[in-house]
Amino acid sequence: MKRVFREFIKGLWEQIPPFRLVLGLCPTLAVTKRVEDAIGMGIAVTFVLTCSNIIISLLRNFIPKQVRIACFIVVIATFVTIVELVMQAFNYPLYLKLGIFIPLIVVNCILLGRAEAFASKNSVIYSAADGLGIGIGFGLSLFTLASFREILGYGTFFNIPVFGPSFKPFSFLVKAPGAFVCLGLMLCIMNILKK
Amino acid sequence: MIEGLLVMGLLGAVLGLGLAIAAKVFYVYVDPRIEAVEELLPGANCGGCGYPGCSANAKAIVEGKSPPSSCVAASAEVIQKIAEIVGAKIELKEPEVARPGCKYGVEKAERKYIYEGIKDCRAAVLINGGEKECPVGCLGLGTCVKSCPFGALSIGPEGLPVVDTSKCTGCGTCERVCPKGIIKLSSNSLWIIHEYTTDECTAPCQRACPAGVDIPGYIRAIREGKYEEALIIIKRSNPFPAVCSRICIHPCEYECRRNLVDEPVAINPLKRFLVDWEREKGIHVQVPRAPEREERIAIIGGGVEGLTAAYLLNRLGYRTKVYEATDRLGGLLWIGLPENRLPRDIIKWDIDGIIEAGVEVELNRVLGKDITVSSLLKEGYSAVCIATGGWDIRTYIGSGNSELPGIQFLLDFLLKNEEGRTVDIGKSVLIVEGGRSAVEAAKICRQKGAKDVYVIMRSKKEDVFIEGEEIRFRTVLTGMEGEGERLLKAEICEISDDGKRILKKEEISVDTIIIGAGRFPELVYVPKENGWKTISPYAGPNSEHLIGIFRPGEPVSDYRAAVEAIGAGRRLAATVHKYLRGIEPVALENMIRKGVKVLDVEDVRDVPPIPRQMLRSRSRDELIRNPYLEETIGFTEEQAKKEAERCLQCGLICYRKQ
Amino acid sequence: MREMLKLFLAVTIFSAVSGGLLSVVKSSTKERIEYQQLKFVKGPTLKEIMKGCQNDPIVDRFKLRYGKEYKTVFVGIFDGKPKAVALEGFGKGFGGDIGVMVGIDVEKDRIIGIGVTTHHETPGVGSRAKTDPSFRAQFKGLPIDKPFKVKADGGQIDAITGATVSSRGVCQAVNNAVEIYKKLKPEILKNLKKFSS
Amino acid sequence: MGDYIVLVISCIFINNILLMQYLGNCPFLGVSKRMETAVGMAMAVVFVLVMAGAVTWVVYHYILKPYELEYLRTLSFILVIASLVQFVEMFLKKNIPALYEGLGIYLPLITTNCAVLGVCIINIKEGYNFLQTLVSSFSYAVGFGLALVLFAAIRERILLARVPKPLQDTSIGLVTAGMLSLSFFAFKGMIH
Repeated sequence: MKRVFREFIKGLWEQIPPFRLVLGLCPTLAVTKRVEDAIGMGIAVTFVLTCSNIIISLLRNFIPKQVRIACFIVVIATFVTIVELVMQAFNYPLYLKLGIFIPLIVVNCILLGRAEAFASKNSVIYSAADGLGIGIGFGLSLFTLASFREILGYGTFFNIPVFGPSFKPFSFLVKAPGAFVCLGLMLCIMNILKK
Repeated sequence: MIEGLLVMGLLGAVLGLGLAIAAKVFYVYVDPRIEAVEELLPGANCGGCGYPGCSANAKAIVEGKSPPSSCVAASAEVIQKIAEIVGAKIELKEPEVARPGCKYGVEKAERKYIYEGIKDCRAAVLINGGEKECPVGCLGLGTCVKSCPFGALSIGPEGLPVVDTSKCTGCGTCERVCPKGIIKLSSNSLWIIHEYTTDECTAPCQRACPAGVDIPGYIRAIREGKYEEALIIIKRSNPFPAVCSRICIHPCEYECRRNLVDEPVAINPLKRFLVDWEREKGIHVQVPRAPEREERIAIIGGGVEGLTAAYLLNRLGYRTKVYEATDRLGGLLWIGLPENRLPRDIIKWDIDGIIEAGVEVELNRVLGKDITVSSLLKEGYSAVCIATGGWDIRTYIGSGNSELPGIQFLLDFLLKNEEGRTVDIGKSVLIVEGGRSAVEAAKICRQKGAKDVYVIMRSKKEDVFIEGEEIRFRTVLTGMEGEGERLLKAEICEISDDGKRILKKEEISVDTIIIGAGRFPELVYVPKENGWKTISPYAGPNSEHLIGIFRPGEPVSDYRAAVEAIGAGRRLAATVHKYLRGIEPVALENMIRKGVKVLDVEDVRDVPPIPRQMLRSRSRDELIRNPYLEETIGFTEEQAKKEAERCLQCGLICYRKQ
Repeated sequence: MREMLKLFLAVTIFSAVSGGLLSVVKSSTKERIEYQQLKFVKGPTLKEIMKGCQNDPIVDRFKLRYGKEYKTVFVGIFDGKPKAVALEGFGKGFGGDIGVMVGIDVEKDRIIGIGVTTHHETPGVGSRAKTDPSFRAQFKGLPIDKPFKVKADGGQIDAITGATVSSRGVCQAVNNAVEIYKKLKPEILKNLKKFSS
Repeated sequence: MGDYIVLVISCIFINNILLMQYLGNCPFLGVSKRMETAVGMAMAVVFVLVMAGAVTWVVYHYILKPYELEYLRTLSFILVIASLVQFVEMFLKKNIPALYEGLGIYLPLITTNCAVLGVCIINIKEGYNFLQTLVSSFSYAVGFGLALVLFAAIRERILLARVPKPLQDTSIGLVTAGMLSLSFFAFKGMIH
């Protein structure tokens, strides 16, 4: 039980992606313009990561080594498509906003990375804990970055204005270059905290 | 439902089948061991193994091109595992660490200009070689620090790289990246075989030392109170510190930069202090030995030179045995030096230290009588070193036969002829040097039935007043080959007028070589298929002539001073080591030798005079009572510290300013 | 060989099972997704066109076959009767197809309103076809017997300044929708009966 | 013809896959530390992306669309790409070992390069025909390579600079990528 907890908790700080585990940068850059999108992405990734970790862990002894990557990808892609369909059915505007980044969860290196490095070697419970932890950690990172970018870039938080009307947003932050710079600075802050 | 299942199933089937077939069609055999080895390697891709990255080395290891221990970063355990995979024997490696070769940071050194550019040595060096006046000065911009894959380097407060020896794996990345070649890998073995070059920072004293001792190094260690380290620094170049501390001619002190201010640093008395400290502790400090190697080496001659070569080869990891013709080791040390200058227990102390290190000895074994070169080679020695050095050949000759296969001494030959004793010279004879006597000898050889007689001389034709058809001028002997006790071939070379280049190389078959010198040169006999050949040690720093076995300047061995013999012994060891490790045993192009200009200073500034510490003399009464007592008493620790403090820790042009 | 078979089977089974699983998920969410898509893509435009209707036109819809494809017809109930239908037509704009939702009064065969659903027109110029209410308003109440044209082509519609091509595209799209309507009218009327309660 | 030129320019510069669409950033930061690896990766991406674009277009238009299985797009595409990459790897290893030596180690990385799947999906979403698909795939890949090589050059230069400790490595890399992305913004005005 203790180990389950440990596997879960490590994703929240010790190995929090994409800061400690520098993986999954594309969605981190792309969907952190608004907090809402970031949370949606976080939930989607957590769901896919947990499910795929569970399935891969269950099947880890049946997958031939040579085609394991293909099999992992199929499992991940299945869950991603499920997320895609469910999101279309229940939150269509979010689906439109996350756009191409939903199918691209498939190639988010975090998923394949965890499958390869963890789920294919550990039992179901640990893999689930790992997936959940890393997924939530990823979500938290997205949330933090998105809060920063949305508050300063749009002057809103969850689409609610937080500054007075005289506030001039730093629209640089919500453009592509801003995404890179923000993430770079976040990494820098994480490096300082690490010490 | 069915559609999705079918389409995806079909797609998967097609792709799976395609891949399965492709796997078969495009199958390329890859040795599974390569993957296994690569998995074990640390993956730092430091290049310390000499291959571009770990996977390349893994391939090389499996293919047997690279030993399992080639990875400098892998632990012994990993190397063991790799060796198991490839089924190779492990050759343990001596640890090497990076050693910065510059002592003064940019702030303290003379500067040509102030550099304010990209903070990288490789960039800085493009502007007239960097801001330092000294061409081999560290620029301190930390290119090596950034390149270190193991985080073992940092720039210290002096503005020079500092090595964390616990982290350094000796991969050599820093050495490769340094644009000035200042930081270098270092180990005791590398020190032993090292010769100073013009491309490194050396102090005037160490350049003057015939044994090449790192003098500023040991004085610094004394200053820091690290006496054991100081002794190791000395002993890796000179295993006779006790003897030298009494009788050394100390050329170093004449070169000391303090001469420009007051008096030279008491370098030799400082060495004496270390020896006194060692003797007081009663333990012989030893240079750490490199991992045991397979090769055994025989050294003929138990004098200073032979023992030095034996000791240093032993430290390089070889099993060495000294064959001595008399009943005691030490050779000329016992002769001609009064006991109050060189007490006998001092000689014994150094020799005991050498024996303690593991050098084996056989006394009363005379070359030519009890042993021969080929009998030793037959015993399985990988090299037989001739270090009979300082003894005059005639003091122990007596067998009537030549001691080395096919070699006769000119004087001995003439004498025997005079006395009417038979000398077997065979069909062809090569006479090396010997002036007019050589012409004489050639005549005798002809009379005795030799068909081919060659005379070779190093001198220019115009410089000598002898004539003779068979004389070849500007020609030297460079090697010999033979089988068993027989000499078969001699390699002679015609050299350029400056004596530095070989113009023509020639191999002639000879049965006998008659040499004009009176002593055996240092020579190394190594096995060759169906026989043996010789290797000649490279010329020492005092020799002006670089090519040939007999070199004027050090005609045979350096017996003028013990310290010269020590230097010759070290070069003998280095030659053997290099040969056995597949490195061509020649001196480096830029080796510092007589007449080579080295950057230096003509005056020193900001150095206040400090009086030199003097050795205390014993009272007259005491000396009269015991005539064997040394006249002086060594430094006290306090004196030694004070004297060491006087050392300017010179570099090429840097020195400690106040 | 066995190894190969194993690989082959693994990939095949994995993808087949995934495909099957996804089909199930798809079929169970199909209805909702279609509704959601219509609601968010066409919903706002439809509401605009069917202002004042008593039902939700997205719920009250039916599909009819038109040539090779199916056309969705949305129904607007006014005064308790299914008086209007809306369907989408396409025309060529400046940056690609322009989709226009066209509402038609089935009793009077007149346009009750139009709205642009999808377009790729230049922002601020051609895109005014979607955002400028006055442009759209020109269509309101016009009979459908005559094809719609911009004035430059001798028609009745004032083109948007600087965006003639976009305006033409909209007209073309409306004509397309009207054409479909005319062709399918009998079937539409048949279907509408279901909605008159 | 003009359309194709516009397509090429917009794919390489205006919608640069790395700097504007945020796709393929993991390899972007991973292999850009040295110029030679960057060039190798760029070549490998061009190679695979064009093939993947073509194959996925065929799969979509001739298998998925006729059976109304568009929702299987993600699954089938990634499966096709993964197999394709593996296939290419095996083919090169056997038939063109020289090329394999150069590109080999980058090929497995491409499976998880979101730029590849991303471009395939974009091609479908934009409704390109087969020729347009080829052109756009190639152009996107060239754009990827261009950004990667530019970035690698900058990073080699950064190695020589004194970067504050916490900013070192990936952190400064991202900030630099931001600047590079900013400079690519200038291309936005090229096409109306």
